Amino acid sequence: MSSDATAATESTPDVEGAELLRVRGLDAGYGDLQILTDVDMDVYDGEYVTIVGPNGAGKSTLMKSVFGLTNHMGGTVTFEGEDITGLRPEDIIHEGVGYVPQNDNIFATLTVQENLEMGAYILDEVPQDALDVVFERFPILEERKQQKAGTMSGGQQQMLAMGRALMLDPSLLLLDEPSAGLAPDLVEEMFDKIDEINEAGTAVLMVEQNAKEALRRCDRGYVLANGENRYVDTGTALLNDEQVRRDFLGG
Amino acid sequence: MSETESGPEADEFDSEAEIDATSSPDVSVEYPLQVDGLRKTFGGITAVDDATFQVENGTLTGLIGPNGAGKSTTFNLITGMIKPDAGTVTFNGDDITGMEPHAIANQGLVRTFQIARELEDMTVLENMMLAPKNQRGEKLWRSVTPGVRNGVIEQEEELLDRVWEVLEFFEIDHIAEEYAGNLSGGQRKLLEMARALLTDPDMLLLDEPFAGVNPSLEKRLLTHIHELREQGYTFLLVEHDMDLIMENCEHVIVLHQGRVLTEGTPEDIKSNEEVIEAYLGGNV
Amino acid sequence: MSVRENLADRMPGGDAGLIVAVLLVTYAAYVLVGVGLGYSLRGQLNTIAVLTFYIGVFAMLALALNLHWGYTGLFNIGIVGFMAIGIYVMALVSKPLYEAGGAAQVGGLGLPLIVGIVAGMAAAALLGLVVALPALRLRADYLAIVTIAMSEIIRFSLLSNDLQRFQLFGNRVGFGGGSGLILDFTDPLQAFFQAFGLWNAYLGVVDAFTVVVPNNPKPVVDGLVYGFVLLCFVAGYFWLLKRTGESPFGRVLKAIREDEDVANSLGKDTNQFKIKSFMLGCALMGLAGILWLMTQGAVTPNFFRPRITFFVWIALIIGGAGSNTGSVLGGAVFAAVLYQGPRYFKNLVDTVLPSTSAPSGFGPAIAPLISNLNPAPMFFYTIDSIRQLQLVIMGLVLIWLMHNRPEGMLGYRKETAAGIPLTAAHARRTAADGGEVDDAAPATDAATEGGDDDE
Amino acid sequence: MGIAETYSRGRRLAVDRPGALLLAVVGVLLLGDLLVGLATGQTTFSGVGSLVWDGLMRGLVIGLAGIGLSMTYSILNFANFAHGDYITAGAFSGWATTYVIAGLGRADIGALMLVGAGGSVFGGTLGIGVTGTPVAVLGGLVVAGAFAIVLSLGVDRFVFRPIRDEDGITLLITSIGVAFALRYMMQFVFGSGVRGTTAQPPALSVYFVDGAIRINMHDLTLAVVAGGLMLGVHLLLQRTKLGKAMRAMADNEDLARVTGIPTERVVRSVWIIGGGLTGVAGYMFVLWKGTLGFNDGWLLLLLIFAAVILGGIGSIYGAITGGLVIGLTASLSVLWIPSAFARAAAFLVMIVILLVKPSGLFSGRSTA
Amino acid sequence: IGSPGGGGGSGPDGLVVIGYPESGIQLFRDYYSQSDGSEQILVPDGLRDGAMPGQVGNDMANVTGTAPAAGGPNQEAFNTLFQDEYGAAPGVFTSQSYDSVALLILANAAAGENSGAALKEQMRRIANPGGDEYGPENFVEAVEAAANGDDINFQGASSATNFDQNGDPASAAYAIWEFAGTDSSSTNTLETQSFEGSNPDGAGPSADSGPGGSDREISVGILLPETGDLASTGAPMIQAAQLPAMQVNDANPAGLTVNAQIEDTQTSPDAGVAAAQSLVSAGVPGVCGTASSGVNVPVSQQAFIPNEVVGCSPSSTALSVTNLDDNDYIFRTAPSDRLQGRVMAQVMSERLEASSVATLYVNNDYGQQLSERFTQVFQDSFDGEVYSQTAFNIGESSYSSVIETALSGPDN
Ligand SMILES: Nc1ncnc2c1ncn2[C@@H]1O[C@H](COP(=O)(O)OP(=O)(O)OP(=O)(O)O)[C@@H](O)[C@H]1O
Ligand SMILES: Nc1ncnc2c1ncn2[C@@H]1O[C@H](COP(=O)(O)OP(=O)(O)OP(=O)(O)O)[C@@H](O)[C@H]1O
Ligand SMILES: [Mg+2]
Ligand SMILES: [Mg+2]
Repeated sequence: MSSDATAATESTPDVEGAELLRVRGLDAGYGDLQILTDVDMDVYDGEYVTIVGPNGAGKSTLMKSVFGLTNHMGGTVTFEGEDITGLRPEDIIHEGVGYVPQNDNIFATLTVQENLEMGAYILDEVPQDALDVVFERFPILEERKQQKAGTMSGGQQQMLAMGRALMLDPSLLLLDEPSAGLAPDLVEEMFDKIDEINEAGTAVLMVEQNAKEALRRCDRGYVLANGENRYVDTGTALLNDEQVRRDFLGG
Repeated sequence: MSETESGPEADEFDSEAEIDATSSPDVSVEYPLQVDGLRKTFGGITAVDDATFQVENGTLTGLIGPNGAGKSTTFNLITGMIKPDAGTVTFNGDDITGMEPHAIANQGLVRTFQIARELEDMTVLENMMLAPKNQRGEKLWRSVTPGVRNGVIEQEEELLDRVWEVLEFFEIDHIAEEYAGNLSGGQRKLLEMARALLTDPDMLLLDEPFAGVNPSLEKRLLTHIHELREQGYTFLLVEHDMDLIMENCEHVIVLHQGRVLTEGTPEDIKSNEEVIEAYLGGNV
Repeated sequence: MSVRENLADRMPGGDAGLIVAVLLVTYAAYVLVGVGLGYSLRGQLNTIAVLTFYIGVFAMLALALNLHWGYTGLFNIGIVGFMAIGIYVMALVSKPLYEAGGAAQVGGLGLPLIVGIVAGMAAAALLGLVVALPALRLRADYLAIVTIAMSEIIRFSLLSNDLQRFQLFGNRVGFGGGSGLILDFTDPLQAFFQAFGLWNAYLGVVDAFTVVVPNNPKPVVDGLVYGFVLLCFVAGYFWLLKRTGESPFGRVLKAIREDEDVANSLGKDTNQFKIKSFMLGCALMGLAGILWLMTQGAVTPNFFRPRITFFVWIALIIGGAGSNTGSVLGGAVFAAVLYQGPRYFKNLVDTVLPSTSAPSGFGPAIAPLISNLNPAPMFFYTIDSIRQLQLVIMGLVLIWLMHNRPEGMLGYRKETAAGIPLTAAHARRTAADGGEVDDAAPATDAATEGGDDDE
Repeated sequence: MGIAETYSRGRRLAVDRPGALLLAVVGVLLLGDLLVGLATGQTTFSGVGSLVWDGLMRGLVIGLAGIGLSMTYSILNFANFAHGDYITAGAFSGWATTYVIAGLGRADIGALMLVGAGGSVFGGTLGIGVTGTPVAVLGGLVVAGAFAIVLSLGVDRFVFRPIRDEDGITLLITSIGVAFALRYMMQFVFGSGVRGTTAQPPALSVYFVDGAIRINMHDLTLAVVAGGLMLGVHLLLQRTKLGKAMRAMADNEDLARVTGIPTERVVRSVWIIGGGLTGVAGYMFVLWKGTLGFNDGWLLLLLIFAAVILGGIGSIYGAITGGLVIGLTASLSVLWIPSAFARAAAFLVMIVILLVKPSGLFSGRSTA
Repeated sequence: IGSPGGGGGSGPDGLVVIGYPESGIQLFRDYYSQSDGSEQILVPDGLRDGAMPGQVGNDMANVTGTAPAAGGPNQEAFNTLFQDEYGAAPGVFTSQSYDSVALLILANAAAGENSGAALKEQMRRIANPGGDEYGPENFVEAVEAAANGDDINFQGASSATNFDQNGDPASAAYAIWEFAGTDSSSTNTLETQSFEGSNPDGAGPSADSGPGGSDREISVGILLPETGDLASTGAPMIQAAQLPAMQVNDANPAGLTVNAQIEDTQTSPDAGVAAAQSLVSAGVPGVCGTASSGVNVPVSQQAFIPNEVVGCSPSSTALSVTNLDDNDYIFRTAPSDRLQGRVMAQVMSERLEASSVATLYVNNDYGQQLSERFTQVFQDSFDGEVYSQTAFNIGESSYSSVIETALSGPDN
């Protein structure tokens, strides 16, 4: 399997463009507990990358590590050629990376509107056009503008979290299980939205348990298990790989 | 680690029944759970609006609906976590409306949470040992009085055996001594379900038990659920994965804007115009 | 982590051995200081008696607090309130009937000490109930503020003139107001020995002590014996709490500490459990208050300032919340090092250094340091102010602990909440299943390690 | 119709909120008792007036000091038991400054810097007061605020920040350690004696129905400073993003970081605003009451907690209102109960309100 | 007599305020901001602190005080001594503290051994009449004489220091004083009244002779509050208590040295007992202390009496101390409040001509008993009326409401 991984990192993606995110030999964890071992990952400009893997594989940990939220133990993370290892999240945001965490991803006591405004905190002014775009994508948010976010349903909260991350029009968007807890129509819609966002030029790095759908849509996929790279290939190739299907996609 | 099929028989659980007030699922009631005219408003928002439905004994019933339809709120109302503004909940013929959560759980109606809530600083074993009902040692005086305590210890031994059986059944016995806080999302879901089962419920309410669970694990979990259902347990399941609902549920209730939009077999639901419009979004 | 845990493991007798060892080391240190101070044997024994007394009371209080905080997650910073109720009610019940002309302003009901003690504990538990019923629904930090406010309300009430004296069953009784109460009941030790008809035998033992302490050995022997009695109570508390923790009851408490909703949805009436745990802890605090003050001859409300509550917290945190062994050790270390230590340290310095009179304030102390770099006055002022600095030191120790060893001096301790060891059962089963052992064992090890590292 | 509705509403209240109803009944009874007292001349209007004024003044001090506590409580999520000693520290630094400015050349500088420790210099002799030595008072006020800011930032840097990720109780316990260390360090330096700090301020008697209420310059100064600062904080939080950022942080700190809110900067701002207000409150407290001792802040702390919880943690209006309620309770309670119970009464009011409305009077309307 | 202050027309003519400077400063500040100062105020010894007017920021001209007179012929000598050593005027109870330690040293020198049982026998021998008279200025000679086994009669700074049957001062003098203004740190004594008991020369068991002895170390304990409520009163008392030891150590009479061990009661019974135990462990035969009766009673009962240590309190004036079953180990150099209550009533009625009074007292043994005693005598013997007795707690940040209570009309 290690040979697979090495091979994987060397394979060039189909997408043209400069390298946006480059993770090399990343070791990270919580406290003394190491979760990720020697993880490599790349995202190119405008690319759509999906990470799949079993529960507890370290997918979320990887996302958090990119965003400087875990205990860094080795390796580097570069963004647009610049070393961002160990930067503070607010600086990483300035670089143009947006992040929607898996859990706890809204300000429960703030209203929906305020949540969205927070998304644009680093700007001097709330960009009205961005707000309009978000409202257009998620009409329920406009309807519930004044509701306390914590009282929205699970799915509504997920949309709000997405909306918030979109407020800054990032060049790379990290999404941790964006479809979890969404109704089927919304899952579909969410994936469509992500496609849209991606097509508009934003690179997407996404973790998904809805693996088949995600792999079908993405440019490239990584399979993470036990905190290590296992496979990397185009989405369709992974979908068709017998081994991957059996071990990670439930047959 | 892959041999799964040796789940315990129903009577294996029952053999421990002497320590439990209630025992195996009560077959005499055809519809153990009846919800009638349930209503709850938060400020201006009516989360649940005159919801009326019932769940048939020994079935795996699905509760579906768009985000914000009021499914979790319905669960909270049924299990006493919040109090309804109107309506009644009847369980096994008893009116349980507005009762305290622990009292409802003791009646045999047990829930899991949409976001798995583990007792993080307790080991998996401790989590599990907590669950069984009416343990002798839960009375403080029994636990500390010399002599009387022997009875408590004895029961602990029995419980532990049963806990191991259930852990093996759910295939999480290898992490039995791990702290629950160190489990991954999927393992937590398993633990949560295993723990709920140990309370020896008649009926389980599962709130999106498969959200975020890896597909292979999901499959095995479903196998367990089916086995349990065959043993006579009743399940009410909230889930968004329509394929899963279609393949596994006998009966589906569709909630929309706090009301029951329709109910029926998966086939009925799938072809129901209203449902397609409100929920499935035309792409089924 | 490993050094300390191994220490506990390697200690013969396990935790009990560890406790005994720590006590012995403490006593040895005090005896050495006593030698340095030129104490006579009498002085040495007296020192040991006093030290034992404080170790006893702080260990008891830390244990009781451990039930609240370590087991149940109830943040009680009103400890003194329960102690106060304990001793005051006990005094009310057991003080002799009022007689004009005595030193005491008010009397009591004149009932036997044991009745008073039980009444005091019951009253503390009842107060616990009164606080708990409404307050347990509150967040931990709110409960903290409610309990500390309650302890202050109690102190003010005891201070007030309205409860100073009143009639109860036709007797003139009361709480003495700001003047406090004179505890003029029979000496508790005497009552204790008399109850078993051993008083004369005891006096015989005291007489025999003249060999070691030539004149008037009684106060010394009394002190030592009372200290021993307190240690027995500590053992009793320990035993009680260990059994409580290692039982289904304790398991529910632990679950409540983690997530009350979960326990509730599993059919546990969490309020019941919390109230029981809270009341038991309060009764134990009441008893500790009784044992602390019963032999002190008098009690005034201002003894029960929140400071003592914080002392108990420091003791518990030194030892490590959640662990009974830790609570006892924390109590002992706090009493010996932080509470009594500075006094002996100062006396030692005074003995070693020629008696120089210290400056009367910070100004005269610092002036020479600034003007001609003479640190001596500052040094003497510091030594002289050790009693104030003692509290500074306690504060700093607390901060240090929270930064570096929040889980206490024993490190993270896993105390299983079950009547039986849960590991053994696992071993038993896997052994019975035969072939599985190999597979399971590494997983278990990894798990345990992970658990230890975490935190 | 109207009556029926009122009736049914009343009945619903009685069923839903027996606590609130009971409270209302008690309130009415107390008020009735007071009115009877006034009518029969047992109680004088001017006497009640004096108590009200005294309660208002106390309330302002408590409220002013409470804002800082409330802010750190909601954002850093812990009850800071060292807050009372920040108050004292601010007061000592400010009053040392005032003494030095007012007494330079008239007394030994060391004694002045130690605020007349051991009775070496008296504020009264130096003629300290708003009217007597306005510059010294102003200087002291500024230094008090500045010093409290430096202190709270320093303590945060070395004590709280390293363990910011721990839960609130860990921080609470740590803050008790800070409180001990600070308080007794101040005792070590400034001595344990209480000192009088001001000369008798000029006072005016306001005639009120049947007697006079005496109001002095320091009362008025306190009212003006406290009012001004409260307004200032209000505007600051309304007009800047800071207010919202603070709420976001109070809500979910991890997410705030992920969203790009410079959390450390917000925390620093909170300490700066809160600390500054705390120092000023300490200074004003001493100016108003005229004495200074190392225990002052600690003795005030529980009342401040009562006020903050009463008002709802995180709400500055709550802190102010809570402060006034607590101050008035402590002061006015002597109309009904023995004065020894005044503080007890304030705590009792807090406990009762916590039970009736656990999230405080202004809950949900946090900061700004 | 003066019209009442802030609270309408029904207030009392006079106020009795019993407390300590610690909270007295705040109390008087609040009083002066609430009242125009027209009440006659009487305070006892606890508030006799010349710095009060300075601290209060008012010259306190309407305040008159009583205090156990440092009536001894040797008051001045002591004042000089204190002034020379510490550069400040002595405070409340300092002369009593001096006397207490001086007597303990003398008794020790006379006994010739560091034993409490021997010490108590000598206390009256060196204090009560019979033998040469000595005072603070020739204290060193007194020690030498005592060590030689001579009969001496120490005449203290606070009184003639003659002990009665109970170990209390056999006679007492009371000074009536007033504050000297904001710039002063002393008080002016207006007049001194003597109260001689039935037996002013003292009485009680005493040894006939003292073995004496030279070239030894005399051990004495000083157990007074350095911290806690009485910290500010305690500090000068401790200073005064150290003076006799310094005198001896400087001069080394008969080869004697004094080892004075200081412990802090923290004004708390519990800490006091612990501190006393530490003195007992150190083998101290006699202790000067403790300051307040609330601490003195438990300390005496728990530490001094059972361990056979002589306790001689310089300032615990409460009645309860007299009543202790003390096996003759407990003495004091401050007179019982029985007398002071009487004096205060008399001064209030005759000198200040007040007929209606309210008392404000610190909520402890001292305050309560003195207030009660005053009230009793004032009503029974002087036909006065006491409107109210109000307790106040130490350490409040505002006393406005208690003052309001005290200044209002009669209780009902
Ligand atoms: N805050 C934390 N402290 C300690 N361990 C953690 C923490 N968060 C996660 N872990 C552990 O790290 C491992 C990886 O967790 P992670 O959340 O990255 O998994 P994941 O791949 O996202 O799984 P899932 O699909 O279930 O969300 C797990 O074993 C988990 O228990
Ligand atoms: N405490 C509350 N206060 C206000 N509104 C609430 C509250 N709880 C729920 N709601 C609202 O009630 C509606 C139903 O919420 P609920 O959580 O039951 O939905 P759900 O069907 O479980 O959705 P999902 O599938 O997304 O979890 C939503 O509109 C939600 O915003
Ligand atoms: Mg994840
Ligand atoms: Mg839901």
